[in-house]
Amino acid sequence: MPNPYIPYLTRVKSIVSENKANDIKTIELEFKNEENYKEFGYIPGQFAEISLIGKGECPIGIASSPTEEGTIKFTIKKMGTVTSGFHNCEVGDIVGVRGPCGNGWPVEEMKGKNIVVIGGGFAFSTLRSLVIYLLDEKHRKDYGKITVIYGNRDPGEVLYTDILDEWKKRDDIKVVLTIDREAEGWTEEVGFVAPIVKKVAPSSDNAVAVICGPPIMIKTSIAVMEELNWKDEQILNSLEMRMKCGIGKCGRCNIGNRFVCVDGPVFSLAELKKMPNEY
Amino acid sequence: MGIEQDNKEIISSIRENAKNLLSENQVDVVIGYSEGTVPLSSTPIIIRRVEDIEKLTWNNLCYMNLARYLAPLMPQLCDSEGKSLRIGIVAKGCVGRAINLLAVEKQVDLDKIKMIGFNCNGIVNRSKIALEIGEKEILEVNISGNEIIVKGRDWEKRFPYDQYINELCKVCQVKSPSSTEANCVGECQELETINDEFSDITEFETKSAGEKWEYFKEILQVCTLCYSCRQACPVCYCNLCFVDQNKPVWFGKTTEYQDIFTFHLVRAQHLAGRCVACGACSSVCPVGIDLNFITRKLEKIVKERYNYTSGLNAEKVPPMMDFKMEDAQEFMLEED
Amino acid sequence: MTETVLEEKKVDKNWEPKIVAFLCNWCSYAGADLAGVSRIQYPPNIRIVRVPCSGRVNPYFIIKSLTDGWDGVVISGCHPGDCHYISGNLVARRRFAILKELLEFFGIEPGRVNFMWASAAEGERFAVLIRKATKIVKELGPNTKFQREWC
Amino acid sequence: MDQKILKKDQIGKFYNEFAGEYDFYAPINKKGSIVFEKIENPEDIVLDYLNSKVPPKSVLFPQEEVLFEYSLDEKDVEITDRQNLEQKILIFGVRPCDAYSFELMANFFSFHGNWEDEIYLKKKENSTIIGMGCNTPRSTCFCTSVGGNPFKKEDMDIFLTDLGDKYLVEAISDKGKEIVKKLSWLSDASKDDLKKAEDLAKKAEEMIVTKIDVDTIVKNLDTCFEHPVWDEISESCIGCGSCAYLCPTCTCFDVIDETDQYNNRGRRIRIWDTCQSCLYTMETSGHNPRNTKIQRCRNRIMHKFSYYPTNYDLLGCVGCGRCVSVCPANNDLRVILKKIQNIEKMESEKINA
Repeated sequence: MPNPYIPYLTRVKSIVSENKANDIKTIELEFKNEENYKEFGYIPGQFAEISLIGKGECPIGIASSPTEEGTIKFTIKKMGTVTSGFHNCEVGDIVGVRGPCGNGWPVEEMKGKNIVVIGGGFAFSTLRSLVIYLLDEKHRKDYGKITVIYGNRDPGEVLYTDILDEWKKRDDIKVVLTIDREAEGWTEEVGFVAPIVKKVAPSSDNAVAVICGPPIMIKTSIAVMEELNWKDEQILNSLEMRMKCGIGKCGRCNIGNRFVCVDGPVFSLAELKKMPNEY
Repeated sequence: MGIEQDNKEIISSIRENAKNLLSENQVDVVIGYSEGTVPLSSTPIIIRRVEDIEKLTWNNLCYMNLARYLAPLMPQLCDSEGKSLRIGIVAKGCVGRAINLLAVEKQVDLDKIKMIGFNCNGIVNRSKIALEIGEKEILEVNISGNEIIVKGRDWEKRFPYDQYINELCKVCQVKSPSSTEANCVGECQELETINDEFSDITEFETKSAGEKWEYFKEILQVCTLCYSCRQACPVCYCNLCFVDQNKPVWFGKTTEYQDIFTFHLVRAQHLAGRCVACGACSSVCPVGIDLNFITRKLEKIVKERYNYTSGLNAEKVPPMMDFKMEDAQEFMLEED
Repeated sequence: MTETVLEEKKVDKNWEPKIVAFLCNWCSYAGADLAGVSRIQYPPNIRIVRVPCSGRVNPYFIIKSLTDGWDGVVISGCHPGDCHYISGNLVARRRFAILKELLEFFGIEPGRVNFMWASAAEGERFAVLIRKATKIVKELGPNTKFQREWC
Repeated sequence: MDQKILKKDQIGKFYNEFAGEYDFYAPINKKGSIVFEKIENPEDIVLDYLNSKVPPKSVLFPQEEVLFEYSLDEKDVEITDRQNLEQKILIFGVRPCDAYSFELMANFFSFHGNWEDEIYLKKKENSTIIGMGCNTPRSTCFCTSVGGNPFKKEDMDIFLTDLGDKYLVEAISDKGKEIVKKLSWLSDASKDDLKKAEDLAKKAEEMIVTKIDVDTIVKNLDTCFEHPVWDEISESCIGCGSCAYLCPTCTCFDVIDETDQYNNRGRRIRIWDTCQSCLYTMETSGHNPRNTKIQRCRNRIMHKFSYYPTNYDLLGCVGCGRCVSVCPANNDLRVILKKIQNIEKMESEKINA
């Protein structure tokens, strides 16, 4: 096997600013060598180590779904050196991509079940990937009811508004949007994610919940789900940790004996409860 | 009177004072030294109960500067709400200096600290001894009379004590903490100023730029950038060290000489007017680099230019936090 | 004399040093401007970085300039007492004094880093000092101490 | 006959046999510390040493290692893979504990099937290890407690026993046998030599007095994650990286890009990193899962004595005692392990009191 630290080279195809604050952008990448796209083959929920050669590398969840063929997308918030670098990228720039890393959402095991997607903030990117995957013609029949609950701080922060609008038009998916505080022109739910989950009260019968968001949202939502009689095995979480290599070698993303980058980032609540509270 | 006798007296005075502080409930914990488990070392220890007082000790290998444990405050020294406990601290002169300096820099609260002062009788230069012994294992180190007796499996070597202590200790003038009675039990003194000797530095300064560069290249090339020196330094308490900053990345982190050099250069710059001459950085260096040689130069600059010695009291502002209109500026470029 | 020095160091005679100059916005940058407007010639070796005050010049800037391969560094601010921020240059002066001695102690030629004061009215002085600094650096030859093996 | 004799004054000849084909690494004395470095002159080789200060992991997993090089163009990037992985490596004079550490690291780097660390594994595959028994283990050694032995031969290709003015040479692996066969000038070992080697091995094992009950520790660690013993263990730690840097089994690294900005090229390298550093796990958001010294110290111990056994069914410690002798604060691993071993005892005492 070749040197696992060498990235595939891709070119920036398009850049979309996702929020009002302009600190979240979605970057679409196409592989320089098209054959690499096939090699890359990923499932929703996985991430990749993307790098600006000369600046550094960082792990980012893949926002596109494998069903959107040809390119991959990453939604990046301006935080550190590398992510700021991505914000200064222009169309045509070269980006290194290594991956896909991690286990991703267990789409095979989720077959035949109702799916509840709970997301908050810009962590919605891998959930976007999952929902698009589920809604694809090829896969839609394999899954039951889909409910999406997506919370944000204010209306300007809602990502992927186009796609959300499309989803709202469909009748095979229920989309609940919420913002923390009332705002002008906002017609949907208001309140934190957890109380909204309680209000929507998704049934736990033959269902799986996938949760991704800030730690406090995860914590409160899980509490609500438990109240609603969801079992630990039915609740799936995507975790974050600092990573460098993304392939379980550099050592920093361990929680107990598990590495988030290869054993995760998706863990069921049952698994998390067995792991030390160090994340 | 030999070193042995000295040490016995120091130990009994430390234990006595620590016991009083704890039993009279003047402090919650006492930080001190305990016997090391390997030769040429000692372990810092936190004592919470009067019963454990016998663990406290003093020998001439207590090279760590205990003030290191005060800033940043460890969870072990905090109560359940994260506030500092009242701390008693076994303080040789340089620990006292470090605490004073930290107090000037508002890093510790002197009201919560009681120094247990004593007259330090020097720290053995462990890297020098280890270097001279070479690849033989040291099993036991004793100090008796005026000699350091180093024993191995089937050999024994004696070193004269006054030659094998740290260079710093040879010229040390602050043997007990410079502090007021209110902050200190045991030996203490109130010092206004001291006159340090810098003959080794002065001698080195006469060398040419090339020679100096080569000298540092020689001694620093073994550095592994483990940052023990930074971690052991009582006044290095930044949350984010300059080598770790990545916005922007200032200096590289590789073991190429350029990076090692800049690390030591910038670290030294940060210690200007702050180094308390405890020698902890040299003592902890796993590869035995004499880092004190560099910080002593800083002391010299600060002494000569601004007539300042760090940590003699908790009021005087260090030179780098201060300025004067009439500061010397002979180094500025001027028209001919 | 410069040329013989360079010859000894086996440096191309046409070599010209690259010097980075940190100039304070209120005095020295204006001084440089004045020198330009008054058509006073000074060597083109300097690349100017405008900083709000000489007190803004972190010693990192200077060390990083040297490790990045600049042949010389010049820092110029207002004369003591003239600082736009009252005492910025006085704080800086202490820093520079220590850095200068320290660099020398570590075996970096003292002439690599030069500090000077030049006010907004001193175009002539600015030019003279830059000329002097350039000469000093040129005599030292290229800064190769921080050249990395792999580069 | 498999056992041969190599006289100490033949080391130069021995070196010359390999110098052309192999990168020959051996212990040298660098400013008072023994380290493994590539030898240019056989006279530099130090034969009389206890163990190296920096473990020989620095040969196969150096402190800084190029992952690949790149050149940057205005709008394009070219990546060049590192080239020299095929070079044959010979490491001379490795102690049994360190030889075992190579196996441990190989286990670690090949774990997680999809992603093998090709760089380490390739180098390991191309290296020949000539080990040497420990006639006089240090007082800080405890390899016998963690499944090692001062004369453990399994992990080497060729095993040497120091018999004073000569070495007893034993070929262990097939690779080693091949090499010994080629060195036809080695003389045969006599019965006396074999007997002497056996005695030395026995004596060396007896010299290791530290005995640690690792099974109990592994068992106790399963349940004591939140135990207050960790407060005590991390008390004197100053958070430097010496223990990790000088540990033969520590593998953590950091990845950085170094760009030569004037020539539009650079390289991505990895450098040793340590879990004892506060920033090691600091996320960009500012959240730090292991924010205190207590958690970091715990992670180090847990990693070696709990996570390793769970993941690989091996201990992550080879008992070389380097961290014991090098720790600036003398936070002795043996003492730490004893504390963990005695947790139950401590608790029952507390209840009785």
